[in-house]
Amino acid sequence: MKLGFSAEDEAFRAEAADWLNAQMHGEFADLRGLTGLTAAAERRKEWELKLGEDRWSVIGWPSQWGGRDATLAQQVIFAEEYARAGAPGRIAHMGVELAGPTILTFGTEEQKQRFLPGIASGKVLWCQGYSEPNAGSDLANVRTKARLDPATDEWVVDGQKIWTSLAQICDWIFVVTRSEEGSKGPKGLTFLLMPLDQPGITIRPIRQINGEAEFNETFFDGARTASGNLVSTPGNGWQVAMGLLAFERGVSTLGQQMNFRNELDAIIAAARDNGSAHDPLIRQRIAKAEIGLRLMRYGALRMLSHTDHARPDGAALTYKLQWASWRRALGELAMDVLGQSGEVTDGSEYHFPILPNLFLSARADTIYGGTNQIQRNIVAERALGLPREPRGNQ
Amino acid sequence: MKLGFSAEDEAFRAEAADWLNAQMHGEFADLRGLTGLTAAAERRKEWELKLGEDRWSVIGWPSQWGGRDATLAQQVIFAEEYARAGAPGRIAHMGVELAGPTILTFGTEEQKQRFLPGIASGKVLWCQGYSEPNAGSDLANVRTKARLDPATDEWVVDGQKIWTSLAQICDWIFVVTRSEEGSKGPKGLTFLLMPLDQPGITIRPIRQINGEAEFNETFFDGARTASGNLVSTPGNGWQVAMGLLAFERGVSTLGQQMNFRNELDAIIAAARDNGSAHDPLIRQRIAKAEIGLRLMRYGALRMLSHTDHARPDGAALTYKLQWASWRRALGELAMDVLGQSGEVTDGSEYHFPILPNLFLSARADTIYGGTNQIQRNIVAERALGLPREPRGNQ
Amino acid sequence: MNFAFTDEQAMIAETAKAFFDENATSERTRAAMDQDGVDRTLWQSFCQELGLAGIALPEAHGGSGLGLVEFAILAEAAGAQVAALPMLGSLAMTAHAIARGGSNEQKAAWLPKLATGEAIGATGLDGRVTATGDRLSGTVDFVAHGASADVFLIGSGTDAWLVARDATGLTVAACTTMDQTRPFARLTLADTPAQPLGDATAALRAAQEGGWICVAAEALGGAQATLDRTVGYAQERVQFGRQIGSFQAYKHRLADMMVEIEQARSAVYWAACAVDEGSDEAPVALHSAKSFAADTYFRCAGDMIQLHGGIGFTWEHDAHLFFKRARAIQSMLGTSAWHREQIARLIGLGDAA
Amino acid sequence: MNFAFTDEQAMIAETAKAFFDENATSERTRAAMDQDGVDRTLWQSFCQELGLAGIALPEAHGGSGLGLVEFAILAEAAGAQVAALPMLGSLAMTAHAIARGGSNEQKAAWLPKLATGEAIGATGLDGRVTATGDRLSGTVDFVAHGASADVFLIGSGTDAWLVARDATGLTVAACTTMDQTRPFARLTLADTPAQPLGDATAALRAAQEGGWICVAAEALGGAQATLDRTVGYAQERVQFGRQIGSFQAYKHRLADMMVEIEQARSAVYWAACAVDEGSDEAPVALHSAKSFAADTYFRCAGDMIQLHGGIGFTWEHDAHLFFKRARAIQSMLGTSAWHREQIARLIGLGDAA
Repeated sequence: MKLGFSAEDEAFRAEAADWLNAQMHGEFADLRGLTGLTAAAERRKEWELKLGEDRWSVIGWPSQWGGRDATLAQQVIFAEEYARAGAPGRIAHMGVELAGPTILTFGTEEQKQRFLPGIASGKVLWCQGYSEPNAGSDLANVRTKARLDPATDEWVVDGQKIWTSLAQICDWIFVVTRSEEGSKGPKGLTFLLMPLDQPGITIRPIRQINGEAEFNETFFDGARTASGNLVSTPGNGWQVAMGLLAFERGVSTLGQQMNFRNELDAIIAAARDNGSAHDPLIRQRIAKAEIGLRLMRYGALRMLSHTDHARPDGAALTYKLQWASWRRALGELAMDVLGQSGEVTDGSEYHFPILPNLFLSARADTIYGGTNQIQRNIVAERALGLPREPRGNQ
Repeated sequence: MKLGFSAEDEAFRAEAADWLNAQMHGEFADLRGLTGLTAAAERRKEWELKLGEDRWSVIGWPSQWGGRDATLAQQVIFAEEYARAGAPGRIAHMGVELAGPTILTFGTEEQKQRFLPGIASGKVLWCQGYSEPNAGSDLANVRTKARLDPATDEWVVDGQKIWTSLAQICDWIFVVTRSEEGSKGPKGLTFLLMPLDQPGITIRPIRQINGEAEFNETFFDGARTASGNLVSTPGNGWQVAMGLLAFERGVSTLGQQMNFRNELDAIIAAARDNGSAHDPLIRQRIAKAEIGLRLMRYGALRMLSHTDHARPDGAALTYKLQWASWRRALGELAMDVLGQSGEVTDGSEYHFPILPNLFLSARADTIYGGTNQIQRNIVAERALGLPREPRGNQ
Repeated sequence: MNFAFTDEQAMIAETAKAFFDENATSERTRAAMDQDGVDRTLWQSFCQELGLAGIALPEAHGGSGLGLVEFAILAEAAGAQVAALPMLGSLAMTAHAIARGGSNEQKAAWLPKLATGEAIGATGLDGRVTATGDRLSGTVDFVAHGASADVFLIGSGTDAWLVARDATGLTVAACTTMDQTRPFARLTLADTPAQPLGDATAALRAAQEGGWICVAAEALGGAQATLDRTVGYAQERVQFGRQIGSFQAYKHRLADMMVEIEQARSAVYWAACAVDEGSDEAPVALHSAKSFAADTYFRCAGDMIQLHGGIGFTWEHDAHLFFKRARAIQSMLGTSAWHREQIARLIGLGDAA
Repeated sequence: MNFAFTDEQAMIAETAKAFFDENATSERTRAAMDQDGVDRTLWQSFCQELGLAGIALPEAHGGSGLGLVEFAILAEAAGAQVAALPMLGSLAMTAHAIARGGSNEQKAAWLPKLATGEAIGATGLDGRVTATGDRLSGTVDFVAHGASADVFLIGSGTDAWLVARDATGLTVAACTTMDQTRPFARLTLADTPAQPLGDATAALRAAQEGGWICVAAEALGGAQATLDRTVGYAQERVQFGRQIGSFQAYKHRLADMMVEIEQARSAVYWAACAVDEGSDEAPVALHSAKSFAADTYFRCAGDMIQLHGGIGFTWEHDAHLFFKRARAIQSMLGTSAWHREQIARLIGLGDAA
């Protein structure tokens, strides 16, 4: 057990920090400190290309595919320095952290050659098609249908996905579909890669309670993808999706935490500014938030230090609950620190700055990607071995 | 809607207060301020006789049965003055508040004449036989068996009850038994009145985490009671038991609240003594406790102001959850006010003063009489109309 | 002693509930949110057709002469629909303050107009203003529905004034506000003529009492609505092949909401009754009602979002209207922590360290 | 950077767990509770047969020269059984303080004895004592296992002394204590001879660090044990015709316990590691670990009682042993609120108002 970094690691840190700072004070200075994922889409695409060009986009991947074979410590360091430099949230996240690793694990050699370079270079952006209006948190209840059209050797997809984050600016989507008619639950699902820019796909943004529209509904109406864009085998989509969930618990969590760090720092700054930093009740809550954030970091490091983190132990299953509840409480703390000032914003647009936006947007955290209720079922059943929740009609 | 009391009510208050104060500064001064229910049993029996003698024991009952036909306002006033005078918790509670009203409602004329005078006079003490080791909070799962012995025209009871509060000093017990072999759930239950002092009944005290033994296990091994001590009809015990639950939500709740008032006052006094009253965190928690206690009072008054409180509206179903959770939090507050001093006690006996004892004993509040989990089911199903919890094997 | 509605009170409750349920629809509220947060047609109907706006105002000035219990009944019903109305600023605070602390001229000038909805009042009690003679300079922030008002009650320390919308030197800037059903405005006063209230102390106390009762009652109504709507959803929505209301964790959360709401109900009517009866308990009751009801509403509105899943955090669904109103109520007119601190003093804990 | 046990650490954990599971039985603990709260046979086995008591003490004085991570592993395993042992007072505080701040004579005199269990140490850091030369007068309260100790580390302000049990003028009064596995004693000193520690600052810091890590690790072990035992019960116990562990509300509560416990685990080993590595983060880590682990333990032990139903609040069941230990850990060596207040200062919030 060792928390410190080696001299070699610190040298890597210096290299990463130098490069990041040069960008954030040079060509990409306009993106420094940007929060949220919807602003300045075109410039952010350029930033992704730059990351790819200088080989900082997928450092944990094999060098063969544009990565640096970075060690865990190096990945931790890069995430820290990335945030410290004020670099913006990555719109390539779904490709870099989810689609890419999935293709690396489950894809054919052909698929790797076809898709990985686009992801590593920042040229092709991906989004995720999991949730459906009547499936909610319940992936096994997917109804979007896929059938292979023998005439064209293409998969044809009909149905609807929801909460497809950033679909409006992405190029490809990975979708879980039901390919066996009459199948139920996790059986009969198929994992497909599909180009978004086609007549069969319509994207409609969903406005959220904070006034922003990061999420979308995505409609599939005879949408098509070549048969070679099937990952694994037909009917094996559940296994692929579960494997992918494990990647979500990877180093990207540390990047997410650095955004949390920025939010908490903004609260601390506001509390010092308006004097509420001296209020004993506020101090307790800020201290709790600080403790929670540090424990998230060390929890992630524990998770990552166990070599086979793709097959997580029980502790890893608690992480979603932990951060989502933490951030929701952080949003309430932010508003209590700001007082009524947090409820008004400049200008006539319904668009709030970082802290009130945190307050509003955090209400989604405990819902998307599996509600807190679903997460508790998962922890209880998979980590603690308690009886499964009975399904109704199955 | 009116909260104030009439001049007539205030005259009643003066009468009650005068009598109570005379007792608590005279003949029964040794009982003043006594907490818990297990100490000084013999003297408390004398106090119950005195209450009966001067017709203050069952003031809400009809005058025919030793009561005063007291109005709701008068009953509220008496409960307040009783506590204000420092009169001790009533060991006759189960008879006065539960067995008596049950007999008044469901009993035959003969049963009324046989049992009510003993209760009203304080001569006969009652306890309750509901819970069983494998039934827990689940009254419908009662297994204690009763069968009518035609030879002696007596009911013969075999089985075991648990959490029979004060059984060690009581004379009679009311028990819910299963009289139809093979019956399940709420069907086939029978409500019996039984004398405790007989060879077929054995009482074993249960020591609780606070070191005291208010509760007991009560074993029935061929225990007998005359057939005339059946309440209602064989198989109708569930209905009687449910009616009795409603009496638990009567004026006696106000008496209970006056004990809570004493506990909270002791916390406030301790906080002032040791200076923690100035700690902003402690102040918030004491204020919350104060609010909670006042809201309990006004909640009880709302409940009682609706004439048919034996058939409570949904709000009444929330009361158990409310007070039990409140008192558990109060116990934690008490300890935080006392600091480490609360963890030590004088003498070599494991017996703690009012506040640490509150802390320990309150852990039972959220369990006995239906755990918080059961109470939430009840509120959700009966008050909010949500689907019932499925039973396993029924 | 009888802590239940009288027949008359029950009738008012029924009338108000029917009125707001029918008229204060989501559609109309959203239309008002895109404007200044006042559904003027609704306000006119409420004041004139229903004639309930003056319920707690003196009969001599166009009111019905009833009390805060009856006013709370109205605010509860309006709150249940998150109605976009100036009930807080115009009636609960400004009119109530004038009725209790205004001169006869001030009462005659404003109360009938406020009761009929001919004029709208707004209140700001945390003004940072200085008075030179009868002229005020300074700013007043977070004035609810300020941009819609014709007259302002301005409090600063122990002083109180009335300022007309068209007074010289007064600038009213509407703010984009999280709760769009009750947007704030910032007032800037530059040597602006102002009328001191006849009895500033009585006026300010009345404004506080009225304000606290109003938002506490709104919170009660709103919280109950979040519960009712979520119970409805729980019975309709099927997931994992079951009504979601059959999942125990879901049920228990709804039960917990009800436990809180029933306490909030006791708190609101205890406080209103205590003020109406001039009880010694009134201060503790008011602080209890404001803090407890506000916290209950916020918790319930948050639970409503959570228990609706994905749809709950969309703009399209009404959950956010409740949620934002709840948040606004929590932070206005004293935070919950502040109210509890007042209770700590009142029950003899002395000063905070 | 690798936040996982080394093979050696994993082996220590396995050994310790096996030892305490087998030997620190409920029966033996209860026997000790009726005495002075020390299972002396267990302590002898732990110190001598197992030879692990000196794990974090210097090799020169009979220890193994390892660090707080290894010590935390032992405390976690002992805590999981609520073992009645003087691990806190004797090893984590007294021995650790002497090792870091004692003179060479003090080290030589006491460390080997403490490591072998030949002597038991106890610590009181909140002494209200005055020193006249090398003699102390005053009282020290809440000295854990004080009535069983042979030597006392007494702190008062920035000063620290060692006092032998047989020193003149020293009275040790055992207190009936809620947590009978670690009863307190009150020391009264009347012109009692005392040895100042060589480096009092280092000694006091070491006693605090050792104490915080020890009780935080105990809390972690205890909390995990309450979860494990309740999961076991949930799978066995049938009510309403179902395993109670199949009720969603029950499951979710257990899941919430696990969420807290996994954070407590990170906190404890982060803090132990940070101290061992001399990291700048050590102070924040220590305050985090003590407050978070103590609160987690208390919550989990309370949940254990609740989730066991009626049996959970009987003396006969072990739930109260965990519950009382958890409460004692919460209130000793700084409350959770105090530790969080320290963090507030450390992260730049300035002073409290």
